[in-house]
Amino acid sequence: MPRLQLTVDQLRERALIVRRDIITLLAHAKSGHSGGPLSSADFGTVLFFHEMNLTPGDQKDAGRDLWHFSIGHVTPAIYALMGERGYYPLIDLLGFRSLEGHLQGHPSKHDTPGIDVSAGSLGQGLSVCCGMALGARMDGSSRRVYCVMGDGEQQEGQIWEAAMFAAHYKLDSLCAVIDYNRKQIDGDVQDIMGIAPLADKWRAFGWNVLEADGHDIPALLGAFAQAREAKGRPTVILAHTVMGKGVSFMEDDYRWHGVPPSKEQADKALREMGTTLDAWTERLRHHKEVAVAPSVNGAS
Amino acid sequence: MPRLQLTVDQLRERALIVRRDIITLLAHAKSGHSGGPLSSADFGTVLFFHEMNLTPGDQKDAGRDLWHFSIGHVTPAIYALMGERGYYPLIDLLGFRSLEGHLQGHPSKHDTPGIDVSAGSLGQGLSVCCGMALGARMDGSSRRVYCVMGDGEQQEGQIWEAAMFAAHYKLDSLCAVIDYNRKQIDGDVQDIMGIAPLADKWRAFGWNVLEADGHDIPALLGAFAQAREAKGRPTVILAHTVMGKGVSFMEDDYRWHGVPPSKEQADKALREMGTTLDAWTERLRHHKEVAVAPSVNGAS
Amino acid sequence: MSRATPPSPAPAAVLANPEMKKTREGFGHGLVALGETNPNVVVLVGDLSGSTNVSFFAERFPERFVQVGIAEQNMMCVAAGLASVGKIPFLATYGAFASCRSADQMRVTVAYTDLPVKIAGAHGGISVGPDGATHQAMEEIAIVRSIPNMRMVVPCDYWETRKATIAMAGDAHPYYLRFGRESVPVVTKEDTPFVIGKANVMREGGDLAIIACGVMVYEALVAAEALASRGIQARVVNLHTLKPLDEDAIATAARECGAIVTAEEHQIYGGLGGAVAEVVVRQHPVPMEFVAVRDRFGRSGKPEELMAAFGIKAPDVLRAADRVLARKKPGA
Amino acid sequence: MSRATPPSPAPAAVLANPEMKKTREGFGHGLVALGETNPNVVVLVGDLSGSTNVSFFAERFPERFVQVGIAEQNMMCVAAGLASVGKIPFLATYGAFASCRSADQMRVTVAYTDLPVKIAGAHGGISVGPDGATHQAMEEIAIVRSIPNMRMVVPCDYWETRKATIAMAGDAHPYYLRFGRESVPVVTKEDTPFVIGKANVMREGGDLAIIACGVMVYEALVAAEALASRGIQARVVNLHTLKPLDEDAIATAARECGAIVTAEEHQIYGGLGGAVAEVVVRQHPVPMEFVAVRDRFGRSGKPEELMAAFGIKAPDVLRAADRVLARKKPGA
Ligand SMILES: Cc1ncc(C[n+]2csc(CCOP(=O)(O)OP(=O)(O)O)c2C)c(N)n1
Ligand SMILES: Cc1ncc(C[n+]2csc(CCOP(=O)(O)OP(=O)(O)O)c2C)c(N)n1
Ligand SMILES: [Mg+2]
Ligand SMILES: [Mg+2]
Repeated sequence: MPRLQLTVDQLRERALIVRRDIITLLAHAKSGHSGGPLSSADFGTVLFFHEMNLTPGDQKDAGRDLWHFSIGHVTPAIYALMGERGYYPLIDLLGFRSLEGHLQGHPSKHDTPGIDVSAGSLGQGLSVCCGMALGARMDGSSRRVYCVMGDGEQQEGQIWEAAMFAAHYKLDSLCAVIDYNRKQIDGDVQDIMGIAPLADKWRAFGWNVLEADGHDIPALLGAFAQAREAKGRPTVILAHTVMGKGVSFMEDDYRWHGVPPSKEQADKALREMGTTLDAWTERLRHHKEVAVAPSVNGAS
Repeated sequence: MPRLQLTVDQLRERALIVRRDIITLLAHAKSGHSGGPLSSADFGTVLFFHEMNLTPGDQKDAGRDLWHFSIGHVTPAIYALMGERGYYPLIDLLGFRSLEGHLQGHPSKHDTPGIDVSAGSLGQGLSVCCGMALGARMDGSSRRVYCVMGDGEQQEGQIWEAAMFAAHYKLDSLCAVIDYNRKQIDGDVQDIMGIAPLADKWRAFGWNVLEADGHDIPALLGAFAQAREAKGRPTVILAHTVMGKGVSFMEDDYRWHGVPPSKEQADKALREMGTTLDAWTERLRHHKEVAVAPSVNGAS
Repeated sequence: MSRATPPSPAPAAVLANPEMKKTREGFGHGLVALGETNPNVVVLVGDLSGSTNVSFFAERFPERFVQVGIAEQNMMCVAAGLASVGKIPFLATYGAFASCRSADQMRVTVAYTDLPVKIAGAHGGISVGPDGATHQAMEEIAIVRSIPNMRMVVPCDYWETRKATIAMAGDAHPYYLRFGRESVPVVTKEDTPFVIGKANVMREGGDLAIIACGVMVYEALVAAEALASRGIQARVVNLHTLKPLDEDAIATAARECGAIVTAEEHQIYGGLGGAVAEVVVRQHPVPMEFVAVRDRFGRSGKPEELMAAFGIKAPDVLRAADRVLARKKPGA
Repeated sequence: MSRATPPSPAPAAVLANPEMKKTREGFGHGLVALGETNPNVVVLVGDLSGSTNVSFFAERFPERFVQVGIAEQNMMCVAAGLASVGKIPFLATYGAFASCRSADQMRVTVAYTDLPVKIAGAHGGISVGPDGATHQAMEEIAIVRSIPNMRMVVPCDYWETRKATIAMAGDAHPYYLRFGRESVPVVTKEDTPFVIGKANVMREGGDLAIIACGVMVYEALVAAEALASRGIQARVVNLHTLKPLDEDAIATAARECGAIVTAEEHQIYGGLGGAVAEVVVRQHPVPMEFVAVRDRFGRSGKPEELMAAFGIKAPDVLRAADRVLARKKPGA
């Protein structure tokens, strides 16, 4: 059952788990990004635990869906999602960004099982996904392709090259999600280099544009379902999010874009989420199984 | 009187002269682009002989307007316009693309007097013009900046980076013209990589968008005048043109994008324009003065 | 190092009046041959079908041909995406754009992921002619060689380009293939052995070695012929693969000949000459002279005229040979 | 070649316990100094104000600071446009993007036009640490050196970065300045002479020369100290300018020392080692050994840990010295 299709409550619970993982792995690495990973946690969870047909451990499965984070810096979210979905033991999260571990600062195909294409330079991922979608279509496959982008990232011209391409080739198996958290490294996106009106831009580039509260699980489920219906053009979901979502002292503050919490801050954050740094570290250390407990069943 | 502001009839006549120059210089070089230069000839003439404040021979004049062709391959038009406007003797046109001449295949600052920034790789020019406009504003100057782009060129992502930048910084001294001839090297733009709806794209990127028949001199004059009025945002004029305009056997045929006419074809083309290859070559060879005859007076 | 068959000097007559053929046609024909045998081969182009000769493939296999328009960054990453789902994508544009406009995409998405994307950089070198500096790519060797996982081939003629095109499709790593615009002398044969990473000795000799790639292999052969008429035997090494480098062929040349001239249609810094020098000083230091473009942008002109003006014709190779021979240690 | 004051060996104690300072701070402070004296200096950044330290300038001179967002191609050409109307623009981003994402723009618009755009590539080298391979720029020397008209400086410490920043503003050509992320040992003084294009001899010696740039100058000094304790005198040359190259300093080192080790925090192909080798074989062939990253992508880890794992710490320089000394001709 590669599409898990968890229920809304299960997804909420899972997103909380992912957030706890993010904070914990960052605190251990003492390096990495907090803001974007937390804003991506909800739609990421919907993707990994409901929307996408994934077969962890069988990367060669030609039927599975494809996904790629163009914002390579949100590895804390990517790795937590992958770990929870069973790509590798959760204990690996504690080796984030270390020389010994396999979880690089930015996604690396030859280090981490489950990564298809390496990333880390912004603006390139949508093009990669275009190639995946086109290749799948050449093979007569109906596998879908999901691309996660940032809002600051929209400033990269290559995104608009890819946007043009995807519309030109009517790549309707392609669904992009933009983590519209209104922040980037140096501050507010609208101050740094305004991207508004973003929906108009994507429409003018020929895309089916959907907007959703990026922390509202039912809204996200609805958007992904709608994307599947769109024929003849690709879909982009503007997921309106809050940077640092879920940690009171991080929310909506761009200064958390690229720094990890200290151990103390992490413990504080985890207490807000109903656990502690020690307790959650213990979970990661010992919870070696595929993270989806057998009691959790998909809806289909 | 650096803005010549010729009359409509004078501009029409001047554009015809520019087209004759283009054909003649191409035939002599036996190398170079025909299609885009001919589609650019009319708005180019309006720019050089009406709209822009130019001071040929005094490149250091901090009051003159700035212009830059992002489509470096339309040098036949650029060089003809410059020659006619008095940047160098017209005879130089006959040395186009030769080792001895100063007129390189693509614009080169250190070869050709009057070129501010070299070009030849598509998609870079609008950014250059953004820098010019911003620099002028820092200096408190009101000089205007004109950028000529191609329609195929709109596929380059850097253009959209620059578009975003110019709107963000409200560069209203910047006016871009797109030679919307619907053709590029490999065929029709809409088949190669569709750019429609182009006006919507520019609007969504925050620009003042004007459209005009790119061969209708009064319409072009009107558009440039309107662009001067726009405050707080840059203007782009979609100049709807015909590739190869003015030469019956070249019009609307993409295969003329990058090839020159043979001597016979050039003579045929020039006869359509009321002269011959020999006669027009003679004109270029001997007409060494600043090309604007004293009888031609500007309107202001 | 494999020895070309025959390694004997090309007859002066052939050198004086060589068959002329375009390397880009070798690329185009190689693609068609691949298309016929390998259904995974797909071809992408950035609005330059004709001048890169991918039009040959496009006509035969339209369903495996992807027109990307003028968007080289996107093209590089679309190719990567295609490779990630099992295709063997060739992408074609001018070398100036293949190497520079999408360098970051080549580095991060293609090379770091180590995907079998094959990058064809057409219009390499000053011999591009009238288009001028911006279109005369002369930095590709330096750029591509610096990026880990990349492989690079600079074939010398039609046949070698055809063979290189076919060979690189069979290796699951990223490649950069550099070729030119003009017709150039055919100096190999249809059955001359071609192995990626193995230099071909085109002419034996022990007085000095001329190591060249691309069209400069022909210029080297012409220079060697002139040297032979003065009793000097120059070994001519066709170093078609710039990465991985045939270090043995280079070290052997240094040891056996004691002096090396390199010849390339490329900037002098970080090109073939630099690659050879890096091996020479580590393995067997000998005097070297470089025939290359001397850190200058190109300009418009006729191809042959430009090659002469920029100092990379056979007489320039000859002069470099004389210089290096004068420096060679008597006993070496 | 100018000789640093004093050229005498840095005392072992200082090397063992050096003052640590960030080169990027030298850049940031240099910009502020420029801002105070030269109203034409403007600064552009691609959403990396803090980590490139252009924030220092932005706070002081907000009206001359241009935030470009994440659009490196645009940034390079906006800088060119600013330069064309008389500004002296410095643009800053990570070296991976400065050198690769906007390589075509650097080549065509900036270098071919020969505009005084100053490109600051931060986060050069494996010592970038935990961000990993994509952010560890190690190809810049090869790329930038291949492009005509470009100049390039890789300063060794805080003071040299500050001086280089100020010096390049005074020269009307395009520059690339490469510096790192971490605090590195301060091995020069505020008043150590710095002249673009003139290598500094940091330590005299005639048994071999260690030619280095960037943080590797420190590693070279440490290695030289260890060699001295064994009675071997190594000359340490700080080759801060990679282009134009101080060919005299290199040739002199080859002639006087007879053996060279190069040390750089860069890929092994086409970097400082390659640049030195190109001069050595043309002027005075001697054995060389290269300390550099061996054509591999970087990875996440702690800076020091990575430098050791990738073989570019003082012990690696020492081993290279031993290898080259073993190869050195007795009489040379
Ligand atoms: C091409 C490129 N330029 C710059 C960077 C450095 N960088 C990493 S993340 C980032 C900001 C991204 O903003 P956004 O997409 O909004 O992500 P968020 O900060 O919301 O996580 C920048 C500039 C990069 N990784 N790649
Ligand atoms: C970056 C870049 N890619 C490719 C080219 C090659 N090229 C030159 S002109 C051209 C087509 C341009 O189309 P368009 O802008 O419509 O100009 P037109 O053909 O109408 O003159 C191409 C692909 C180039 N000069 N620069
Ligand atoms: Mg954001
Ligand atoms: Mg067009």
